[in-house]
Amino acid sequence: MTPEEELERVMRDVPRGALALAALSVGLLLVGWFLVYLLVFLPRGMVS
Amino acid sequence: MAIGEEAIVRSELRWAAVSIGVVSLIMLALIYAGIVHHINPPSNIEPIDPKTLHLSGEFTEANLGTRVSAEGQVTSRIVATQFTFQPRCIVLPANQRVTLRFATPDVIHGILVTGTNVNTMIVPGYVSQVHTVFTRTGELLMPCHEYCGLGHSEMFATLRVVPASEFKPDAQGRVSCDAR
Amino acid sequence: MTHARRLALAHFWIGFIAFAIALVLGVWQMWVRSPLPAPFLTASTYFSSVTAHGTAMAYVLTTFTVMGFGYYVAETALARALPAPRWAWTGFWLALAGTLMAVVTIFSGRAAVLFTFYPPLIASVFYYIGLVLVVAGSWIWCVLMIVAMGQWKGANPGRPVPLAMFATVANAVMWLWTTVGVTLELLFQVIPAALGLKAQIDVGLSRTLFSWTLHAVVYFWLIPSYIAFYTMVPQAAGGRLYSDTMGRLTFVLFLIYSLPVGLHHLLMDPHQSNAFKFLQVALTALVSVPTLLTVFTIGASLEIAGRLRGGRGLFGWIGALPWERPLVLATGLAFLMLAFGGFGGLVNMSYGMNAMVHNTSWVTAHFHLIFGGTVVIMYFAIAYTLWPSLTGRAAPSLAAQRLQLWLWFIGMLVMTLPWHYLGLLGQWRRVATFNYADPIIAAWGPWVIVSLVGGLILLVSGLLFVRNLLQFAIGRASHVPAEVYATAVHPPLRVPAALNGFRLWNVLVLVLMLLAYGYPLAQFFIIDPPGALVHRVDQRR
Amino acid sequence: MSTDPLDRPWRLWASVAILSVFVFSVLFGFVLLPIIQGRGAGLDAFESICRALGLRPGSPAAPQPASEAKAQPTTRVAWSAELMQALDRPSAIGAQLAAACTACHGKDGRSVDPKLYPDLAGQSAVALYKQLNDFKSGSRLSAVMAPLAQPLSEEQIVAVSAHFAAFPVRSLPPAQMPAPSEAIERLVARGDPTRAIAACNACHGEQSGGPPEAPRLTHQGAQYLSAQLRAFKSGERRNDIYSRMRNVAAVLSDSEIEGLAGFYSTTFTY
Repeated sequence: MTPEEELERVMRDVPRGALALAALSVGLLLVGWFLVYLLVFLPRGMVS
Repeated sequence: MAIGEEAIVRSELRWAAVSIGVVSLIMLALIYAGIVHHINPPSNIEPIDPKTLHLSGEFTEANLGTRVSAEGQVTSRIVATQFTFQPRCIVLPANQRVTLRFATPDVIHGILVTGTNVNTMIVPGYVSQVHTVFTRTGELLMPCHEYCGLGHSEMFATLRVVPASEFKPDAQGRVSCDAR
Repeated sequence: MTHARRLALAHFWIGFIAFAIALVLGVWQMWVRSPLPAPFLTASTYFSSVTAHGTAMAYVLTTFTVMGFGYYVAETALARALPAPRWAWTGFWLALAGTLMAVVTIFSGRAAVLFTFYPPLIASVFYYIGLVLVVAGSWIWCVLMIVAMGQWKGANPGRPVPLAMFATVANAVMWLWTTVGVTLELLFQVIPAALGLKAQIDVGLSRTLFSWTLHAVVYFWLIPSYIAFYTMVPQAAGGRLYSDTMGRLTFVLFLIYSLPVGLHHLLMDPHQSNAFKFLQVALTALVSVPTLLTVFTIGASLEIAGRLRGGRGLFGWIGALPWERPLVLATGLAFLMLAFGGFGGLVNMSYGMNAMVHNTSWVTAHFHLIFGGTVVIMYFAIAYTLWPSLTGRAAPSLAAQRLQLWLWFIGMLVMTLPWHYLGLLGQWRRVATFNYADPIIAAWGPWVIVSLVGGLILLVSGLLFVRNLLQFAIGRASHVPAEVYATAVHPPLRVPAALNGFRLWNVLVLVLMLLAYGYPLAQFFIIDPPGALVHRVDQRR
Repeated sequence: MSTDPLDRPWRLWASVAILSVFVFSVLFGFVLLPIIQGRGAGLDAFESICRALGLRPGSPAAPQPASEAKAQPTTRVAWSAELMQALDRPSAIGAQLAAACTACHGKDGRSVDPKLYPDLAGQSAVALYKQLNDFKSGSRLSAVMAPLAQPLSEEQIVAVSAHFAAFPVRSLPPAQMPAPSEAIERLVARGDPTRAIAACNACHGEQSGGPPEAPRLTHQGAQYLSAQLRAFKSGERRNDIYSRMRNVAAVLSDSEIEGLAGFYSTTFTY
């Protein structure tokens, strides 16, 4: 296969893996943020 | 090519929408905290002259510390100065709305109270104010958290949170650590 | 050797020497803060050291590296000689003279004010003039970058500017906007006070002006890393850049959203209102979008590379990547650290939630992860990538480079993860010593020692980095410098004018700055708050 | 800008994206959030929005405490930029007025008896101004100084302070300097975090950036210095603004007081 054909072959799968990886990491980030928000921040009470 | 440029752009835009969704969720959570728990960052644009702070008004030395007003409002006035807090020990009641008011005659300071959300900068020229409710009793640390000069590391105060039953104002409505 | 290459080498070396010195100071500071007895400690030595550490890392290492990298990109990406190299050298010598002036002032004990400009504590005027000279040198660089792109566009009408150069100019334009805030603060408030012309200062105004600079300055340091992600990493991994357009958009988003967000550094300040804090927090939330876009685009670019190398399945391509190549390894480690640092940053910027961590070790951990983790590790990788073409020699050992990058990653996590934890417990920043006799603080002691170990690992890594660069001298001559820039899956033939220049975006920056900073700055002239007496640390009354 | 059709959507969508964030922020941050918070605190919508925008002091989420003023200042000295500048300029009146001081403080500001009277030569003008003012107002008590300070006008105090500040500090023969103990040097340069004592140098050092009125301590008589520290410790002397010195002196031991006084009386560096 020529390099162009190779590229064409892999582009059939891309970006499924990147999407999964990015979604996983951003999901973890969001979960982490909400854990801090719910378990540390809100219990420490109101300030204004 | 099997995957055209449009498909790439479409996948990028879809991901951008997810990203905006994520930050919107966070913004919504912050608005929720603001509406339900009344949580704001401490803003209080109330100018006061740092150069004459010690001469008259509520931040003269004799006026500092915790005081309960006739209406039952608990307010503690504290001065942060190079390199001490005045007073260095503050008594406050638990489970009751209290207001901390800070001012400085010299440079920028800041405070936090360990284990709580109480946190503010103390900027010369303004009264800093934090309203809060302490839920746990005990001695908490209140350090200066902004660099204020060579003595910064040794600048901290103690915040003594006592149960309402032990919080006994004197005739003028004042409560201090020494009185106990 | 061309001017651009000699310029790049000269700039990089000044930055890296400052970095090595700052690293030693940083480890000493952590030692001092720990329960272990440390030598040379006085209040004055500690805060002078913090000032030197911050100045060297944040102003010297970064500014010189950004400039050196920019000169390299301007010559190689545009395939043209650099315009006005004499001016570039002028900028270099100005910045170097400024650096020396600032450093001498700090070590003479006349600038223990930390590297943030927070009056009314005022250092010797030579400290500020030194830093102004560094910035002046960088302004020359900005103009040269803009001119180089303009000349190229004149010679290549209608063709898209190569992404690496587009991004470099985005950084130059952003830096010109960024420095306005701190320049106003220095010219009208700090330097007159340091000269004794002003005896009092409006502190709210000075903090607000500094906040204008404070967030965008980080993107100025960060953009070289992003340029490497977009234009070099896909090539190093053996793949293609997934989307050139998205790269352009990312840099444009950095330009417009990194500026009107600085009030999130003042969330705990009394002199800014809740309403404008909320506005800038909303804008800050959006500045995470270009980073999230980058994670996806670079992920997809690496996925192309991994699949071309035979990786299969949803995640199989990750293992198939050429991790033995330093630039690829550094990218993986940088993204991991960016994830931790970004997490900390999301918490910091969260309006009321900032109160939980403001001025605690959490913040220190956050910016060390972003700065050391994403910015500096990519500076290492950029240096490793460019050095063969700059010196004409190949590296004698890639293993030593990989070891150095791994040590940096491990050290950074060992140092900053305890800091996050301690920050949540309430450990505050910017102090020389803690009262370990206090039971609350005594419990922090072991974690402080763990973070000190992380610092020591970072020191070893940093020194190994300098050694690795020196080792090039004994490497064999490499006559064919490898191509460093990546090609996109669809190399752009034509891009909209909006993504080939900065006119539209400059207008939008102006609009956003007026909306976000107009009243927050104007209020000081409306309410005219009382000033604070200047406190000079270089002399006494 | 070119009129290529490719450009139009960019300009439009970029502006729409930015304006929508702005509208969202104004809606929530400027209007809705304050109004809802203000309702809980018993504030009307107008007051809440004014507080959120910083046009009125206070938080939209909580009632503002009443200010309770009770003026009992520890000193009557008021700082100002003009005063600081005036203290930098020696004047002819200063020299005339200084004649009244020479019996104790010496002709060039060098004390005739360092055990009892401090040197004024080379002392900071701000510190001298503060103390003279406090003697005058009674914030600092002294049977000797009060009658001398009371007749002085504001201008005269400034002039005499600037006058003595201009003299060079007394130089001591190096042979008189005993090596200070490590513990004392530590207090001077580092402080003691276990007792919340800042380094003495943090205020009294040459490059401190501390309170402007902090005096120079070098070359003062050891007895004079220790007497002042003891007076701060007992509360007999209380003209330090916001208890800066009382808080420190209160936790110093008697031997530390002697050690520090000895250190400063014989040290050139600080």
